[in-house]
Amino acid sequence: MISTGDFSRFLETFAARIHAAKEELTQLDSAIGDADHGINMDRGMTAISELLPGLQDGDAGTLFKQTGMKLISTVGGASGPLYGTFFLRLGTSFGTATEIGPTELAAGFRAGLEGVIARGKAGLDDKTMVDAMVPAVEALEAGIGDLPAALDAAAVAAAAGRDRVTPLVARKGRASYLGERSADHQDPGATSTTILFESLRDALRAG
Amino acid sequence: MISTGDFSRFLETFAARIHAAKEELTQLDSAIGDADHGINMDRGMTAISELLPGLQDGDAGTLFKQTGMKLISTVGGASGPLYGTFFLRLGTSFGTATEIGPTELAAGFRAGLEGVIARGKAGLDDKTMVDAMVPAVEALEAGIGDLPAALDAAAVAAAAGRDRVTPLVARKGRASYLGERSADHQDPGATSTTILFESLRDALRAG
Amino acid sequence: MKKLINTPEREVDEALAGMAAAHPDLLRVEEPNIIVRKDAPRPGKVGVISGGGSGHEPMHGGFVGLGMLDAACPGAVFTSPVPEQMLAATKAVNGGAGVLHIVKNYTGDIMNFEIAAEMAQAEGIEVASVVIADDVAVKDSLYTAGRRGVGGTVLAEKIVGAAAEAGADLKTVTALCQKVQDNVRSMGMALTSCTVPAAGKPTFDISDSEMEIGVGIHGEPGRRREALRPADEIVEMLVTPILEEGIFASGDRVLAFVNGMGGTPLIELYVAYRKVNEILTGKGITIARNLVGSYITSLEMAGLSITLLKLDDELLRYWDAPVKTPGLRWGV
Amino acid sequence: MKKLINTPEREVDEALAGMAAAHPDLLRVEEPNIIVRKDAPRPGKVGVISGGGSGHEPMHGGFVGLGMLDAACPGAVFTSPVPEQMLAATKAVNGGAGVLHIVKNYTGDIMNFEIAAEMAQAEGIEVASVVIADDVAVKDSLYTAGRRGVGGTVLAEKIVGAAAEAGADLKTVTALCQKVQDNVRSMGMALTSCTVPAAGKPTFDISDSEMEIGVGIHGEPGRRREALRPADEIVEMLVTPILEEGIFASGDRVLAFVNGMGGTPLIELYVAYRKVNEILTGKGITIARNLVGSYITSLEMAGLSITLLKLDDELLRYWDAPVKTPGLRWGV
Ligand SMILES: Nc1ncnc2c1ncn2[C@@H]1O[C@H](COP(=O)(O)OP(=O)(O)O)[C@@H](O)[C@H]1O
Ligand SMILES: Nc1ncnc2c1ncn2[C@@H]1O[C@H](COP(=O)(O)OP(=O)(O)O)[C@@H](O)[C@H]1O
Ligand SMILES: [Mg+2]
Ligand SMILES: [Mg+2]
Ligand SMILES: [Mg+2]
Ligand SMILES: [Mg+2]
Repeated sequence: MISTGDFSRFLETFAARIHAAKEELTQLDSAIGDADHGINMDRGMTAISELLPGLQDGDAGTLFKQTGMKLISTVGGASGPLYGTFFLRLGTSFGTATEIGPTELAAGFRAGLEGVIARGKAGLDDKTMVDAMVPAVEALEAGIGDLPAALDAAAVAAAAGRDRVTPLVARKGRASYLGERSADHQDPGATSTTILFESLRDALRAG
Repeated sequence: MISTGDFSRFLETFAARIHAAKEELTQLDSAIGDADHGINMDRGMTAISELLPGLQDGDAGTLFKQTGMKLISTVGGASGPLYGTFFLRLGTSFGTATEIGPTELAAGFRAGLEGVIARGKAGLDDKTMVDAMVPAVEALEAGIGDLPAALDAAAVAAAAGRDRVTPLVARKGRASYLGERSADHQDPGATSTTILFESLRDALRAG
Repeated sequence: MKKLINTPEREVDEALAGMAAAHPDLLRVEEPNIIVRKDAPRPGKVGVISGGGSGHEPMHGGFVGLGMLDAACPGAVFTSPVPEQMLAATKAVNGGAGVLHIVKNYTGDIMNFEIAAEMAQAEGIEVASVVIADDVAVKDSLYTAGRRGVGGTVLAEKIVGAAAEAGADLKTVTALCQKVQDNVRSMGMALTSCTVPAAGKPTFDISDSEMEIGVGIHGEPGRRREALRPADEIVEMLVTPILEEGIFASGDRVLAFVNGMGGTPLIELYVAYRKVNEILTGKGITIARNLVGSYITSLEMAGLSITLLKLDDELLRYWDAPVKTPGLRWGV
Repeated sequence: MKKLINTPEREVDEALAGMAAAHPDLLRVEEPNIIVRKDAPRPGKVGVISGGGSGHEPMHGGFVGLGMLDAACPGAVFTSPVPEQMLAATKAVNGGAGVLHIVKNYTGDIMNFEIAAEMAQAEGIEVASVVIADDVAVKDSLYTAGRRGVGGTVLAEKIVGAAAEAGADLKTVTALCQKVQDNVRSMGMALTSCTVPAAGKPTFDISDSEMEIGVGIHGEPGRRREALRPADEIVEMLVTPILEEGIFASGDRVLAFVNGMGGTPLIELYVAYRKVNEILTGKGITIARNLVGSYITSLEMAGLSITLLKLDDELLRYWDAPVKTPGLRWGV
């Protein structure tokens, strides 16, 4: 079972790794976007870090709902509403539970993913964070029998999804303005989503 | 005796050398001014070159008065009115003469110099074209017995005057805004004045 | 990075403080970072708000005032604002007649405004939205994010603001904004990059002999990179695709807007306007109104954009109507 | 050199053609390259003209119109115009009440205007001249060319233009212009150089970590070169020497003008204005009016200048009076 404290460590890890990857993400965004993805995500996750001490002892639903609301109100850009919606839906799915099992975990992430798709209307191969998130959530769902393995598979699947769409032409978000010129560039949002699933794996493994 | 054709050759030479020194003069002006002295002088002297064919068969006074007026109406900046006044006064001094002797030559240049001083109110050591012009005119006056030698002495004196004030702090023109920072820079106007006296020497020697 | 700022984090807040200090007769700045017309809300008047990332000044904050915007929501530099801001602005300007959101077509702006509109509607405020997407550099397609909103936004804000000032209702104001969108097209280019303060280095590298054609207002790469050309050829390269849209025909009256990207000397914009005028006149199109200056910028980027708006009597009347904002002012 | 021009030789002429095409309601362009208010000469009205090198747009041509200049004489880039232009402008605006020449204190401008004034007077037109020399970066001295004319020129042109519009006679208008000069001081700085088109390369080299304090509007070197600092410190470095002039005291009302040098984003000017306001308020000086924007520029140079003008009721009234020019517009 995963406790609110475990999830809090996940968010802490995610925040720390986003901070470390700030320049890389911004650099990726400057090639096919507007050079702010790392800055945006870091601004949001820094705010989350400050929030965590007050939330880690409550329920998992509140933790993620607060996270989602905070991201929506601090990040801006495309990633703010998308990650914000993701965590909001995750929190709603978890409700007032304080211990989450593998099945609920997968269901929560599926709800989060659906929120992202509803908000951003991107599908597979549009070359967005969705291309990392879909395979990761599918790996989670497929592996609920062995959580550590499923978490690892999700992280690997996210990275594979991220890399799979690198050669493609973007069809959503700012990169789509580039048409053919967006091909052969790694998507910043798919990159931060991969970091998200890697943080989840590593934080829960450590716990 | 110096004919209007000789003077026309002088102006032609001056124009050609200014054109060749355009970048150098502008460069000097960018260090202690506004990076346009070469451009200004070249614009003016190019206009003079176009004027010369119609003037070389008339009198020396008209040649130089037209030159002065044309410089005033094409150069702008500080050098336009100054060189314009110089040639205007030179022309006025020569009147309708078509042949000019050494004494008249020196008197004409003295009148030109006085015009420059009246217009610009610079004195010796203010670090302007006046610092090249004063010794050059004095050398001309001192050497009227041997014109070729006097012309050479004037050119040499102009260059010496130009170099003598290089270490000084400018007190007139744009360079004066720099205060101490204008020291140890060669003055662009003194440089173009030196070119003027070198052109005079070389054009009359060739004639 | 050479900028007249204290720290990247404080830049937007400090600029807002500066605006509040400079223009107390026109506007006020409120939490959470919104710029509101001084006398808002005006009972019975439709509120008109817009917003987007900072770094495009005077747009949008500089257009708050009489006859234009009732409020603006500035995000971080080049990052769309957050729904809290649009919600606060919507409430601040709601005089009971509803509020129009003028949204530039960027995924982030669209989504954040959408969330705010949902929240405002949940609080009982009538909200309408119009998306400006006028950048012909981007291929229009149902299967992508579509075109970016650029120079047309400035013209929409002016015209729509005038209608709202004149008392038009939300439906009318919304339809008018859509009419501007339907009749406006833009294209831009850059000579140099901009530098996002928090990023600290230029968004793109470009050599001394190249230019970016079709650049976005966030320094997004454009249609193509090519060798620098004389101004007249550059103007041709921007005006031609705008005219190919098929909106503008011989006999039409247009508003021609030559916009500097932030680092472009005004003298160059007039050189360009001369050529725009020559091309349009040659095609039998009359420039009935013009705007030449830096109104929708990309920080210090050098370059320009050209926007054409087809005018009819209604658009012309609202364009000419009085406006009193920090960035645009006439008739009062 | 990256510029939106065709050739350096044609830049000024083409920009003037652009201005003429863009603003036929306000002005006309005549040979030999002068910009004249559309309805000049106005019988009985004192004519107010100014001029100087091009590259400082909107100054001066952008200030031709109702309530400001009757004509402007643009020289080549950064090169003072020639007497022919000032003579033609003087004649074009002479309505029989005489003409005021507002001259920035540069040797070239002084001499060329002087020659023009002599010529105009010889033709029977009454001409007065006032020299603007407000740049405190330069030491004032009887034994040098004295101070440069910079930002104060814009304020002088506005205020004097309003008085002339209101019917003041040449003596009054001249005294008013001198009063502005006596009460105005400025100082500027640069982050980057400008490039004179005909020269083709930057006027000065400056590293990525340096700034030039006290720079002139032609990219002339300033008081000193030093390490780049935060905006607040830079503002302090500019305001302090202005205040040390001893003109401005606690209890005074001033006009504060924060001016961009051409390549400076507006957002940065507001960051700076915030600090100017803070410093002056701290000293008990009230900013009664302000102007924030790029009005006297140096091509694409990044940087800013700060100008303070001590106001009295007369100056305030003329500042507020209607103005309708391409560059400044209010009250009409
Ligand atoms: N419609 C969308 N659906 C899902 N993800 C999207 C969408 N649009 C953009 N993204 C993701 O957002 C990322 C960019 O985020 P960010 O740079 O923070 O926002 P912005 O594009 O507003 O500057 C992209 O790399 C992409 O993965
Ligand atoms: N008052 C003056 N008297 C004599 N010469 C002067 C004076 N002021 C400037 N000069 C000369 O003019 C030169 C600069 O000319 P130029 O660059 O063409 O004009 P500007 O300074 O207007 O740009 C200086 O190098 C100096 O020699
Ligand atoms: Mg981005
Ligand atoms: Mg010079
Ligand atoms: Mg962004
Ligand atoms: Mg000059």
